[in-house]
Amino acid sequence: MESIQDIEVIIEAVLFAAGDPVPLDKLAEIIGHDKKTTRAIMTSMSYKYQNSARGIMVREIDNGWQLCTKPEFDEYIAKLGAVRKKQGLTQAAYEVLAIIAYNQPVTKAYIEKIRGVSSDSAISKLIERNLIREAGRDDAPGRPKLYETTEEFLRVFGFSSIKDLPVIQMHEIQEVMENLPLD
Amino acid sequence: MESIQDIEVIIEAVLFAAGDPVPLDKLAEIIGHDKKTTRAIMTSMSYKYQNSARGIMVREIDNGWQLCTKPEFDEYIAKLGAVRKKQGLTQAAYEVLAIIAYNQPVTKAYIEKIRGVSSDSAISKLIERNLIREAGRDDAPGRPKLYETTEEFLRVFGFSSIKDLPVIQMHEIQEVMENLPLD
Amino acid sequence: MKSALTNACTIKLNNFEGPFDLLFYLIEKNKIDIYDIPILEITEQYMEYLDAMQQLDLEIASEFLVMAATLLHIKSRLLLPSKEVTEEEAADPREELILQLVEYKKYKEFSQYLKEREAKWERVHYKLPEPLPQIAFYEELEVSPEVLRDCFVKVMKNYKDRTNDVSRKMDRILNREKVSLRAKVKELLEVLSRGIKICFSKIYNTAVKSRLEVATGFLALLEIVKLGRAKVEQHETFGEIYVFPDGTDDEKVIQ
Repeated sequence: MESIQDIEVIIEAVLFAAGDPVPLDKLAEIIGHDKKTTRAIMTSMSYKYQNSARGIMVREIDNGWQLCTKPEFDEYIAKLGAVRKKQGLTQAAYEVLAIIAYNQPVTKAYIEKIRGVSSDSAISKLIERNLIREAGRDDAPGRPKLYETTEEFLRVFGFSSIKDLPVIQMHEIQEVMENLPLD
Repeated sequence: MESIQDIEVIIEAVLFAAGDPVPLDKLAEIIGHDKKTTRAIMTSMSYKYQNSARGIMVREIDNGWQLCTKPEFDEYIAKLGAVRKKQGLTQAAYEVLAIIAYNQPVTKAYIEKIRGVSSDSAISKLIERNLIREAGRDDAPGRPKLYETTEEFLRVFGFSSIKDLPVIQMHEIQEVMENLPLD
Repeated sequence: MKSALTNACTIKLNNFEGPFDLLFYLIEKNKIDIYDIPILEITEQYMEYLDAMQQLDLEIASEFLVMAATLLHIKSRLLLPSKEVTEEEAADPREELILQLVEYKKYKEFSQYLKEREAKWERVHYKLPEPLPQIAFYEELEVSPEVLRDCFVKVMKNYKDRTNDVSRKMDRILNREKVSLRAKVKELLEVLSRGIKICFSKIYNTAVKSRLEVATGFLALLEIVKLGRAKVEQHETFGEIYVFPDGTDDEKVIQ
């Protein structure tokens, strides 16, 4: 004759292997007891798991029983799915970020005019990285979206506000124009 | 500061949710300890599961850890139905697998020299079953393919790593040489 | 004997993995010490097996025949010791075969062990992973603000370059028809008629004129010098070219 503990151990193995909830009938059949006894065992087992040093618990769902993790460990479990991604923005992303930082709020059309190339993927990447965000719409025809930098942007670059951006003397860009190599 | 027991409980939840083996690195990152400490905790935890009234245990596979049911409860789990029996391997496949396990990475020519017969079909079967895989090419003339065992091999045969294989007395051959009755 | 043997092996015949496997079967069946194989008996039994296989119309793999030849060779060497025995031949002719058999035995035993482990671990069950959200988290971005600034200056520079380039290209296209040597000679003579010394670059440079205009202007200058309507001076290579109309003095230079 199996002790209650023996039965509980069997049930742990069975519920683990099943993954999905196992109906009470099935459990009763497996351990060779009637449904009433099985239910009593399950209730007691559920209580024990809940109140002992276990990462998992027994849960009753729709007249069936299932093992699952205790909710308080969610944050640790979440780390399992966390994929560490190497930092670093592409050259395109830096350019788009620089244009937005110095001209915000700004439309995609403006960015693309300055860069001379399509900038959709760089913009989505920067949004995904939470370095820029949408900032309403321009009054121009078609009411294009405007983009601006975020608090995360300030944090990453160590600015307290947008006013902290390094100053660019207009002549720096002007000079560029004047120093054009005469080809 | 978390006690060892707190950590073990977290690990139970994490391994349960993961299902698949969780690499030591990942576990260490999740519990916030170094790898050496984590390995010690895992070893102790594995021992505790093995020797207490649990239906499940912790097993090591290739520097990762996984929960699984203890083999003695198989008959109960079988009653759940839907337990798929795998197609068995041929004797030839076992022999090829044994040779690869001890000599990996190894060429087909080496395997066939030991077995005295062609081993193509056994090799393809083992690759199909994901028990072995190609592992680059040998430097020998013709640059023949090399074969090695997989993580699935460790899982199926219950090894925690290749180092876990029982030692075959290689000096046995030496003894043979010495004991040959030279008439 | 033969028929009994034939019966005995009909069941196992197809199961032999190769000649070593068959030899092993014979060794175990006869309870022979693997290190001291009675070659005569074993060879005889081995040949009987092959014979039985043939009688049953089973295809005999070439490896079995190679082993048969090896056994017969060893047998002949044991039976007919050479009078002139070299050191190499003095060794037991069975040695190589025995080494191979011992090596094979090792793996055969291990494959048996693998089967047992598999049987045990087949009884172990796993759980499917819980659906976990894949969260990508990024490592800290470390960029100096100057990088952003430099990047912006570069982008703007490229932009100006590009737009400049575009407008100059446009000018060139528009000016193409207007540029002729005759027109430039006329233009230069008009300037020179004011009777003052001029710097060539003040009139013709690519910042204000197209390359074609500058080049044509230079050709026009050469033409005028050839006609004796002006003199030129250049103090260093690639230096400024000063153009003097005939009879002007140095003071009156266009700035």
